[in-house]
Amino acid sequence: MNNILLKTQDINKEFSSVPVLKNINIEIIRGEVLGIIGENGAGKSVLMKILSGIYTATSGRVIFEEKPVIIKDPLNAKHLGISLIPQEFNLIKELTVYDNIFLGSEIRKKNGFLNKKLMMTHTNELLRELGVEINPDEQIENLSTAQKQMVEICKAISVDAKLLIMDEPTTVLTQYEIKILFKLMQRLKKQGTTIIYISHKLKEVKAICDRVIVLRDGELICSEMIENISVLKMAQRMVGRELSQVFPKKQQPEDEVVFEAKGLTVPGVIENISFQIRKGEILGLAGLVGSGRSEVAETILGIRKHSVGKLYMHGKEITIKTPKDAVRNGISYLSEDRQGCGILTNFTVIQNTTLVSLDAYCNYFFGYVNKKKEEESTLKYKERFDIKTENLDTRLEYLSGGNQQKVSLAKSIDPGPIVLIADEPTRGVDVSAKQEIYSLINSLAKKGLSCIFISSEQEEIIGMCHRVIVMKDGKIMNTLADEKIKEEEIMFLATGVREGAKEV
Amino acid sequence: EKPLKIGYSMPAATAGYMARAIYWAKKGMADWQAKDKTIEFLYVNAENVTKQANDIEDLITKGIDALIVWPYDASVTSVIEIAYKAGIYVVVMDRGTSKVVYDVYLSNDDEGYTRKGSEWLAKQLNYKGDIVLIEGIPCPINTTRTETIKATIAQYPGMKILDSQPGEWRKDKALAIMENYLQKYTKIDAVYTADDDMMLGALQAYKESGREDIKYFLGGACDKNVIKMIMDGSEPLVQANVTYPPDQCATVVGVAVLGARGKVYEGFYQKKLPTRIILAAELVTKENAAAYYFPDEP
Amino acid sequence: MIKAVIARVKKFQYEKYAVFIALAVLFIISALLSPYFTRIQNLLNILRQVSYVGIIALGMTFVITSGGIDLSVGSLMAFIGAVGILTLNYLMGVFNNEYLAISGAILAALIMGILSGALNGFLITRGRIAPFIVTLGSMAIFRSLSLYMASAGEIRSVSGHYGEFGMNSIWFLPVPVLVMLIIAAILNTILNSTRYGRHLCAVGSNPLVALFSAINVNRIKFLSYVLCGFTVSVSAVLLTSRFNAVSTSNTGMGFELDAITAVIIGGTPFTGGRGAIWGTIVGVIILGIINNMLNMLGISPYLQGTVKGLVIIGAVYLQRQKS
Amino acid sequence: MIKAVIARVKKFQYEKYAVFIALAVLFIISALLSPYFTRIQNLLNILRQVSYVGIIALGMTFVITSGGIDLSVGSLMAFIGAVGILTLNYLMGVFNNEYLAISGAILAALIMGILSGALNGFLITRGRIAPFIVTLGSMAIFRSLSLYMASAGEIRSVSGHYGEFGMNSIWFLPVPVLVMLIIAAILNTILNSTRYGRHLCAVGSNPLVALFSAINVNRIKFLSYVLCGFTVSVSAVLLTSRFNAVSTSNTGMGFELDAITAVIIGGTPFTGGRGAIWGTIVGVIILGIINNMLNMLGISPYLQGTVKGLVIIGAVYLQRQKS
Ligand SMILES: Nc1ncnc2c1ncn2[C@@H]1O[C@H](COP(=O)(O)OP(=O)(O)OP(=O)(O)O)[C@@H](O)[C@H]1O
Ligand SMILES: Nc1ncnc2c1ncn2[C@@H]1O[C@H](COP(=O)(O)OP(=O)(O)OP(=O)(O)O)[C@@H](O)[C@H]1O
Ligand SMILES: [Mg+2]
Ligand SMILES: [Mg+2]
Repeated sequence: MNNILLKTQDINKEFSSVPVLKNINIEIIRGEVLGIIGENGAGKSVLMKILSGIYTATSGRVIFEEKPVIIKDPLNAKHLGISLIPQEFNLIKELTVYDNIFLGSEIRKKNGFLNKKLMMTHTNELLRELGVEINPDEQIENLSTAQKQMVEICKAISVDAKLLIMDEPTTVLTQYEIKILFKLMQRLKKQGTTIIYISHKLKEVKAICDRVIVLRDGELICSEMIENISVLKMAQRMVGRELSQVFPKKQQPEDEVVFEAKGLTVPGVIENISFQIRKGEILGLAGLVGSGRSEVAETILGIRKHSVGKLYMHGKEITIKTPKDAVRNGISYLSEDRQGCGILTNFTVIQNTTLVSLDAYCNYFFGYVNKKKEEESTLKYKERFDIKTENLDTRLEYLSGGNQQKVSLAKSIDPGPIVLIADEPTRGVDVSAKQEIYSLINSLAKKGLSCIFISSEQEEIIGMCHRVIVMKDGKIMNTLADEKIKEEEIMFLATGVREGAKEV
Repeated sequence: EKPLKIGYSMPAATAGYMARAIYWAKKGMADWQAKDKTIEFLYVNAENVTKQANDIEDLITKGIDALIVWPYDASVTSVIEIAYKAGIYVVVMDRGTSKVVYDVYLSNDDEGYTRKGSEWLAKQLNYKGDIVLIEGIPCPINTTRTETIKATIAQYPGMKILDSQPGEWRKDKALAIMENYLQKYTKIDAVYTADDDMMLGALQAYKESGREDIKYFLGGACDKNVIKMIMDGSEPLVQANVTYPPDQCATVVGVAVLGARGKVYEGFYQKKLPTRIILAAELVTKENAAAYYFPDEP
Repeated sequence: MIKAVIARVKKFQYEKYAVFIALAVLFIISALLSPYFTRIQNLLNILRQVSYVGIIALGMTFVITSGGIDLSVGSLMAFIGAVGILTLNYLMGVFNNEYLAISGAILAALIMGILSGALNGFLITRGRIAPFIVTLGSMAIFRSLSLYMASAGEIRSVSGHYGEFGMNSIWFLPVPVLVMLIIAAILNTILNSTRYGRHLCAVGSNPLVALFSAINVNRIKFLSYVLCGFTVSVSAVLLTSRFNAVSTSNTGMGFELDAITAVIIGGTPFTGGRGAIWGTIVGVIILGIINNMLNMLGISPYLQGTVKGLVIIGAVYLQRQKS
Repeated sequence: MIKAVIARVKKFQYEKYAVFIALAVLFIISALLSPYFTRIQNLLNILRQVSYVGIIALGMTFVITSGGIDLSVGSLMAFIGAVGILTLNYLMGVFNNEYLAISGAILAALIMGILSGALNGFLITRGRIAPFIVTLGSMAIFRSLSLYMASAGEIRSVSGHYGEFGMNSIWFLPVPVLVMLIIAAILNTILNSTRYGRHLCAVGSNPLVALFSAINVNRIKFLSYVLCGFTVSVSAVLLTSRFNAVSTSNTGMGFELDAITAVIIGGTPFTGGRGAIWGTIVGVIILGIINNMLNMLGISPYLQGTVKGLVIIGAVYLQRQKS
């Protein structure tokens, strides 16, 4: 038996005559963890979708287990033993957790009916392995974003795939969950599963992968054994140029308190959340999955009704019942759930960018939109973030995940907020764009913007924030400032466990 | 006298004619109630034949002594039969049943209605000329009417039916169809529509077109506005009409009351009311129009 | 934490049973308003009266769960009824056993139902045409074909026995009611306990995700229309047996709207992804009670629409979800 | 590169203009089949015949774009027509200037339309009841109220001039056609070039995203129903003026289905998020041509439904998108 599981020969893919993949030849070796990296829009997801039957290649062949195969749909891929966790959410919100995990590969009793009990037991086992507490009978729509991601991972590992493709599985996970995931991947690897792992978190790639492949503009740049390539090198290969310092220098915030929350409580979700944020300050919110960080943001936005608590802007109390009130008071939100709450996939880049700030582009009398103005300001974002798109009238569904995220960020910055709540702002964004986003937030802060920065990447929190609030179970554990902001300390507060003290 | 509970089931008012029919049904019930306080009427109204079957079942459950039905069509026969077999005095009107499951059947004469009208029209045209028809919704009465006029006109070699399209008993549809006819046919001598609502629509289309070839418009069933035209002679294109009296709906109330009480009309020597009563279709012209003018009808 | 759980449980139950609560409220009001209402015979009447639309609404529940709609059911009912009775009359001449002829006719009707549903399903999945348009078109086509078969008149069966089984009762339940309940039980099991049911919800909720999960989206959708066609044919057989005839211009008129309304009253969202079979049954019963009460109370025919509209809106208002 | 551009342009245009292509195909076939079809007068007739449903379909386009549906438009038309003519007849007695009375009546009708639309919108947004149920209920209610006003009969205006303006032509375009085109132009601008239009699409596309984007989702939806009510009232005024009367049992019957069909033929997806105003206009014209051709070709009334169904399905098949 050959040790090559899958081979692609001269794969080309065009979308309405625009090439996105050019002559891709890769070999995937049995039992390896293969990392695929590349800038946003490099073609990673498209290539994976071709391997799992969602798209068909314009030309080229796929050889699987030494036989040429035509993967015409996901069902076909499943029969071959190829399973994909897509970049975007892939769950049915009306169904329960266990239904979703076994969707398409349900376990049935001898009489043909669903074996719900067995599926639930399996689900419980999988979830326990991942170290999350989710009721298998819970409906997906009641889960938080990170919980959904965990379910998504369960779904992928529940099938006995020969080739498991994970397209950015860790974007909303914290290090804690990522560790568990990696343990799981090791186990699968031992069992003989081959894994393709796509991520923009290069350290993770370095940690878990055996080999890494770099794509740029739809072309294969190189393939290296992981020992032979450093994180910095990876980044250079991706971008094709030298990268400078990742995090900009922190500016000292002013003393003036801009925004304050006092005793916010949503029964059963968050409890007694109080904090202040100063002009030009970047305030981090750290915590594990389900610690309630996003809920704090949603409560400030008026999406969730708080039973107790008050909000102040420049010392004056404000009432916020809907996000409209929030925007009116100068608060802007970047959602972590890009497709669910952030962007409209059937709107164009321009329309998405100006959705919140549309007032600024309208004349007062009729609400007539000045399209020229819209286009001009969208163009600025496109250039600044390097948004890869044919033109600005492309609908967002045709953009890569990272580029959608950039549009989502542009959308929340465009109104010129006083307070920006950025929930996982760099989710799925490549290294160079990340830098751009950091420096943008930093420069806005310099101009007086206050930012609540929610992130699952410790590095980001440490590199960007002046102060960090650590949350656990909907409560504030502590606030760390300046040099006290350390990985170890955040982890301790978030989990309540010292590193190495206890294995989960 | 012993109290009487009478159920009355009709199709819903989906056309102008049915609105008038319901008006008379209610008038009949109100008049009898004023005369005789011991009679209780239960009136129900159905939008389709299945609902009518349900309505009749509900009436039976409420313990009626007599049932008046204007069937949606003959397919409700089997449900009427249940009432009939249960000993309820059944009066069926207009659209008939497929079996004799009634004590009395009272109806207008659909065939005569069209024959009288079309013969008048043929005569006015000197048995020569081209006619267009506008039908109602495809259904049994409509089929009877359409086939009758086709048969009548076929007797006269000088006459021809150019076209026949469904106007759904509606003024606006008939108007659109007439507009289309006027494009399609350069010469039309007369227009026959299956009832007056549609005739008024067709007439309007003709007037708007500014053409001057059509000599007669004939509808039927004595819409009050049409009768007024004939009475006043205000519309030379409309000179006649045929009765299809909706007041049959009031007449049946009396029939049911008498029948259920085992009585007959004064001066009627038979033991029982006649099983079939067919009302003649009368030609209405300027001379007799006043007798058929009921300004209170809807 | 416990509080949260209790709150969760409470909310869950309210949503799930809201339609039953609406039914109970309507039932109590009706019982208070009319002395005839609670008579066993009247209640059985209501059940039988709604069972014809009810059976169709069950198939419609599947179609709506899959994210589709079927406007053709009413016309299809007339069409299948006509085909069934014509076949019966023909077979009566061929076989000398009446029951054989009846069985043959019923079989023909069921096959016709399945084929017609398959036609809708085919155009929607293979033809990639919106369900609204396809079934609007086939609504017109089926009605027109049945009108054509009998020059818009009625078609009567020549069999004396065909009319029997549709009117029979088993123990005390009328046959159509029994059939409706049996189909509901089966479909409820399919929806909640089989792979097909799961896939149906997935397809209705998000066809793209379903596709990614290696589900044959077209097949799932196609089958839902076939099933709907089948339920229409069952209902058509029972209804034509009740009348021992079919009126090509009238039979099934407006059933599509009643069926869809019942499904939505029952708690199945118009946008699909979830289905409530027993909710649909409650939905048709609510519609039946409304009609029954309008008759029982003798409300002016002109104002019945107002009352009916208000009660339907009210019944759904009772079960609206918290935001 | 140039190739790529050409291909892009081609694809883009096909989707955008598919409905116009369908219209062109139908037009050419009709012209070949019937020599009367292409006469100016016939074409103007078609335009006027469709304009009443067309005006309503424009409002419906907004409602469907917002992700809703309005089944009440047909009944509302009768209701508003009745209110308008009753007001006219009353005012004729009060004022001694007939034109003043007519203006008053039209104003009353328009206000009534806006209020009725607002009622639907209120129940849907504030009451959180599914649009299908609310408008199904109000469909029954509006029809019932109008039947009640005239015992299901006709209400005639006593004015001699009211009937005039609905019949007039300006230059050569009949007034209702002109009104339809003007409203279409305005609504097209609103939909594509104003804040409200953008927000409407956002709400229809994903209400949650819209909510997070600081859009007052309820207000946007509410206004779409108000607008729809307004277009119904405009259409009602024109139609009642045409006949100088309103038939409470007939007027507007079935208009909801025609309007929705036109909107969907025109390319607005049933699920909302996008709207095509000119597509809707083409949609009603396609329906009008079908009806016209059925008459022109003298097709048997029984089979008209079959032809109509086939053509509608075919017209949409022509413009289905690539998967
Ligand atoms: N359905 C589609 N139609 C047209 N273009 C598409 C489509 N899907 C992807 N593309 C284009 O293909 C290119 C590659 O996209 P892909 O999603 O593979 O990027 P990616 O490498 O996964 O990026 P990211 O890191 O942001 O996820 C992008 O420029 C994108 O705009
Ligand atoms: N719709 C809901 N109904 C009930 N409980 C919910 C709902 N959404 C979230 N929760 C609960 O609220 C808690 C907080 O979730 P949240 O999404 O805020 O986590 P988080 O800290 O933002 O994590 P992450 O940022 O990694 O997504 C979770 O325990 C979750 O179960
Ligand atoms: Mg990607
Ligand atoms: Mg979160």
